[in-house]
Amino acid sequence: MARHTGWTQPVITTQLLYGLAGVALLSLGLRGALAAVSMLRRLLALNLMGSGVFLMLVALAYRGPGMPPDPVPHALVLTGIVVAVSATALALALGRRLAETREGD
Amino acid sequence: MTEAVVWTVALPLGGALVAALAPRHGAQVGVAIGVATLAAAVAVLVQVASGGPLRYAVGGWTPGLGIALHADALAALLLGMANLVALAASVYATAYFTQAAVRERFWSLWLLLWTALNALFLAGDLFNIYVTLELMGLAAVALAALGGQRPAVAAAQRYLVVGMLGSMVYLGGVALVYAAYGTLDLVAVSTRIAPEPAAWTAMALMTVGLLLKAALFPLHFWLPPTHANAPAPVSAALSALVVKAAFYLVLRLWLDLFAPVTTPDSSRLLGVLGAAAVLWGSWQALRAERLKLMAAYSTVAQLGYLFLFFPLFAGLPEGSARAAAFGGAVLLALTHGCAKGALFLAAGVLQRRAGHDRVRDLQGTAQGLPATTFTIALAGVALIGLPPSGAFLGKWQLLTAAIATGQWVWVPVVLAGSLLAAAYVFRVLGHAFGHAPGPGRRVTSVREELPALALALIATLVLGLGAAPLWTLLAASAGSPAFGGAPF
Amino acid sequence: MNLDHWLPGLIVLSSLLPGAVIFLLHEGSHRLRTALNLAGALSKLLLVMVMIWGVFHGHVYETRWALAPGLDLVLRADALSVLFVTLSTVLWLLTTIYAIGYLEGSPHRSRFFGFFSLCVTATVGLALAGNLLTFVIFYEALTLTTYPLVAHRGTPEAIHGARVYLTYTLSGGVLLLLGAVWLSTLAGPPEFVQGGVLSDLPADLHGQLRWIFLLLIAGLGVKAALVPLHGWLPQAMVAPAPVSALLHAVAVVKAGAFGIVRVVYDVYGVAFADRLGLLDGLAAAAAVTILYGSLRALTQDSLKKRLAYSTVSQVSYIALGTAVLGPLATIGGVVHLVHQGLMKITLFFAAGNYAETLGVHKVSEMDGIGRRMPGTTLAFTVGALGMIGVPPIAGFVTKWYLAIGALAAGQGAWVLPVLVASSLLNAAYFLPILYRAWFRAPAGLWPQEPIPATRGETLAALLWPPLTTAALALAAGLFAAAPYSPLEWAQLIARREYGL
Amino acid sequence: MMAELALQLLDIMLVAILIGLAWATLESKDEGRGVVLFIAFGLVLALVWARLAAPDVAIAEAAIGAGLSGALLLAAVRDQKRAAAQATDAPAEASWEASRGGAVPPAVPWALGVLCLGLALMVAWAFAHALANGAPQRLAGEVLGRLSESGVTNPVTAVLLNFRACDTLLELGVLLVALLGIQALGPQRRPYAPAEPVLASLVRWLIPALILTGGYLLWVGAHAPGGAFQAGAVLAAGGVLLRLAGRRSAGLPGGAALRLLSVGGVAAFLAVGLALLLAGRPFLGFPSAWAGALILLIEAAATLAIAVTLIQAYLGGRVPSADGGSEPRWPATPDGPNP
Repeated sequence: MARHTGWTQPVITTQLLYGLAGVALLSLGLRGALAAVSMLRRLLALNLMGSGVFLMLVALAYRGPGMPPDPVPHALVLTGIVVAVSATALALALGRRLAETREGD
Repeated sequence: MTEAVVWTVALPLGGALVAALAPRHGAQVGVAIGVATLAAAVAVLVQVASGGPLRYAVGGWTPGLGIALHADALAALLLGMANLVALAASVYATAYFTQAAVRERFWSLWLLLWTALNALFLAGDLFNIYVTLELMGLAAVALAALGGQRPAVAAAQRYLVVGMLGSMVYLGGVALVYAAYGTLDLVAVSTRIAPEPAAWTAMALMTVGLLLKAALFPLHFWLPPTHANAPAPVSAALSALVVKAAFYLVLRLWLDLFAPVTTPDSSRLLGVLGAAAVLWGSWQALRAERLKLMAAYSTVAQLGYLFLFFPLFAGLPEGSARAAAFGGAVLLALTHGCAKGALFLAAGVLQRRAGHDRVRDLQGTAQGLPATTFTIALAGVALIGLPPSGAFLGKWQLLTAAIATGQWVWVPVVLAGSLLAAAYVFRVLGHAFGHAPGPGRRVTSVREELPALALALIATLVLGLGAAPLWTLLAASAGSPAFGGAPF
Repeated sequence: MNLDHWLPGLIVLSSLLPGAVIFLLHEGSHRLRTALNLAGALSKLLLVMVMIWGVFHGHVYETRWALAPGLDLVLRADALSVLFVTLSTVLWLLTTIYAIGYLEGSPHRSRFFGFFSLCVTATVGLALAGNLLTFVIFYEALTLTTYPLVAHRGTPEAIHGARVYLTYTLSGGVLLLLGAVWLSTLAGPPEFVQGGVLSDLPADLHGQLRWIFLLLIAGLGVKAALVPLHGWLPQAMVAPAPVSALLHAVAVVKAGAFGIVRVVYDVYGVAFADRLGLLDGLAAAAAVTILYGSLRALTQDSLKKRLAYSTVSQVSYIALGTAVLGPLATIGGVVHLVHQGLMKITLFFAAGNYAETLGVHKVSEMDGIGRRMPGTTLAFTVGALGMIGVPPIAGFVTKWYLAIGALAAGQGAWVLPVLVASSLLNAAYFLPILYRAWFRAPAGLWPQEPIPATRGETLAALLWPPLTTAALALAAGLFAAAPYSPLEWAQLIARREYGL
Repeated sequence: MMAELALQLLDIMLVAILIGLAWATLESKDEGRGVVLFIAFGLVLALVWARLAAPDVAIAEAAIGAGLSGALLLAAVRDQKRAAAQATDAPAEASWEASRGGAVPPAVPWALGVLCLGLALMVAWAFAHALANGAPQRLAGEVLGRLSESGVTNPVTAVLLNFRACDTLLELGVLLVALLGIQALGPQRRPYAPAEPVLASLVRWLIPALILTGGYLLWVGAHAPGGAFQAGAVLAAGGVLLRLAGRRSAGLPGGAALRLLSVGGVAAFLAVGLALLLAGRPFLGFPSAWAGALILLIEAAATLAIAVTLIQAYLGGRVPSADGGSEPRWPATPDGPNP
């Protein structure tokens, strides 16, 4: 497949660099989520993992300084960030409720 | 009138808003909206039956740029089943909750769960699926924790974390698909996909993410405590619909999207896990001391059967044999949905009357509630896979396909699973007979007992004796241009 | 409405619908329940009579309902199904009357009669099944509907007996299912056709067909109580007497035996089965069962258990007749479906009367019972003598045809000794009972007498059913040569099977 | 060339810091420290978004990913420490655990490491492969080409509110579910501590600025980076600050008004979508001429909904009325007096 004009080598380098950083975060977060001993750490790890996926998406969207980025991954990541904070908030509320019921026992 | 597709999502969403604003009238809103939503789902089914698969471009944008909702026979059938079970559980819920605070909070969350399920069955876009999964998952968690008791909250928290993990892994796959094929629309991806690293990895990630949510062995560990501790109507929806939705997505992705990427070995792996789920889940159900825990483990086992179909699809040539097996899988899923819904609703009635759900101590209660006991028996027939339930025909197709493709290894699994299911079902029913004098009334709580009985009758009689049109419907949807490389 | 299409379906529905309604009835609605029961039984009898007339006049009755592509629920009337349907319908009517009397005043009657009706529905469906799939469906349905009847009393023994029953029959069902599915993948869903449908299959499939036969017979053998699959039957004796009567005379064991007849004659074809070398094994199993059941019956003191082991033995005459090649043996096996049913139900009715009227459950308590309950004991005597094979009672006809059939097939050398030994054993466990009942003096008070003696020996509803079935068993022997007798039908079936 | 090289060095540094912070977050011994590192991670990530020409994402990350998530997590750590101080019999760590053994059965650490490394290599390989062989245009061309029909000029807003409006509608639903779920768990029983005067006076200055910023972000979202999520998050940050400064209602209205605001985002979105459907257009099919106005309407409602939802999430579901009457009782604790 022919390369686009204006699609210079540094762009793909940048995409690859940040994309692979995203992969690294995904993997780190996954390991953290599976190995964590406390719920709070697990939530931190899951958030890091999500950031890794978001980074992969935004890296894809980058098209170099001269080109407007692909807006679709940006929109997806915005949605993902809101979903992640919603889930985190609910998980924390559940944890709080757990702490209370223990006190109530 | 393709708008029926929209209404199946918009109605429960709107209902959820009304219920959130006026929590005291939640029950009326919930049931009224439920009836209307079921009508919309039936309309979708009728449209698919008469006109073939339909596709609705939200906002009028071409799919790809925009998002498409689509309904083929598979989606429409599961949509119909889900709405039926949800309506039955809604009617049940109007009588189930005694605490006003809990009752008032139930309905808005419940209708949001319903929204998510309908949106998920109709989703035609990989990222839209992610959003519906999250909506479904969070609503399910919130509902599972509704009682506020410690075991329920603890299980819900674990469920949430597992769900988040599954979603993130799934989303990683979506990112790869977008990187490689530049679109998220299912049809568009299915025309471009080829066996290459991105497709393999995306398939692995998305499948693992969904299997976590579908609770396929050994990723099932979160399911039994969650389903066993939630309020009864919620348990019914979780076991009958929510895990089934994740299974639906795996089926959809494997047959429609990743068909060129799957290999016989990958299908066999799903089959092996399914077989392990059948045996392990059934064994644990047999050992469970509580009725709802038994029902939850039974869900683990029953999902296993559904995954046994994957290696069979891979082994069957395209044509009538595969179509027959595919119909069997769908029928098994539909039957399990109705039967498990009925079982959890009935278990809730027993639990409420007895104050507990220990199998060993349920004799007297069971005898005082003949309609509920009968419901459990009928649902049990469907779980075992005995005639005349739909599960019998499903298992017949499963065995036929296994023998026809020479995959004899699944045969003893199916048969042993059936016997184990019989053992755990009749362990409960054995306690229903006793010396106690006959009850004065056949039905003691109409709104609780009749919805469950209706679901059980549908699973055992309607889906067993009236399922022939299902294959016609699926055949009419097959190979249509609206949906990629359909299964046959 | 085309009656030819609907009649078999209607016959099934005529007990299904009353059953469904009975479940909903209040426990106290005694009259309505009785009316529904009798209306169902009588309308079924009426429909069956129409069907007999129709089959005689060459009508083909077939109800067909598609379940899935290539899988149909088929109900069809042929000579064999008519024989079994008629037997079930007549005995259901009598058992219903008997059960109404037997259960008077006991709890959970709506549940009992509801499942009782469903059980007959399953039996009739099984009799009319036109293909193996339909047979499997009703075979499993029979298991399910009889389970609550066995467990009905709710005592720990009842629950235990029911669980044993279920374990055996569901395991058998699984084997049958596997055999049926396997066969369907080789030959399509097999329809029941006289002379069989498999003989055209290529020879390289014959090995698989042998395995399938083994699976099918093992699955059916559980219900037919072939040794060593018979263990559930004595355990299931905890059930109320009408259930035992129905289980052991008509529904369950007969369903297994009937299935064996169907598989051998109408799926494999007896000639093809013989060519595959399958019949010898079946015959051997039947012979072992005949002798083993009789031997075990000798030592039972519990009357119902003695009858149960007797059933184990007697039902295998059907399998034996099926397994010996030749029309005469076929006649003997098929006719025994009816004969054994009539005689054994008589015996169980009588046993139920002893238990219900006098509290007598054991053979050792039966001294002089003939004087206290002459009608019941008379019926019992007819049944017992018939079982032994005393002419002119029906059992003699069976044994006669089996014997000449075996001789004609050149297998007399081992079949005749089996028959003789079995008859001697039958005599050894029945004659002492008759001796005690008629010729010994009562030992003292009966264990309990809930029904006052002033009303006759027992309730009319309990007395007339055994007298009727005893009379039928006698008539089936006496008028064996008359048109429409069971023997006549059996000869018709044999002629068609062998194309004579 | 030099500029490019410098930029690449900067890239490598950013990535190194990012991964380092993530690693440190996961490895930190103390949970509070871990949360602080996580917030720092979020801020660096916002820089990364900016570097990758994703300013919309950068603002959202700073406000939500780092800001509000951070605030929620910090509050959780504080509660947990307090509970640990109170509980004499059970360690606080245990009270946070769903059950012993956690969400995942205990795994052999090295096996887990190998698994995750293998996964990373596989995904990295697939990602690199896809980048090298995939169509580089993806959907960018189509979106930018039809931007003029969307009613807004910021392409991200166009995708979120118009092309993929279905996602966003359901996403607001997710937010609502979280709020309802938190509320269903009952009120938070967190002791209320008055703020120090310095913070209080700072907040007095900050709040108007935050409201202005939020309004600005909402308004410019149509053509420049910004939009409902960012605006809502900034407003929510104001609410959290108010709460920290001692305003127990965190600036929220009470009762029906709050409920209305909370569902308002979804309600406006759905109502517009259905109105268009009933008018004979596709569901959520904005006519070009009206699209800008309708999108602004939806975004305004969504902004308020997001703001009040996030504030309530921080407060723990139940909003105390401004006069403090409904704050649930809490036993006297060593570190906080009762109201």
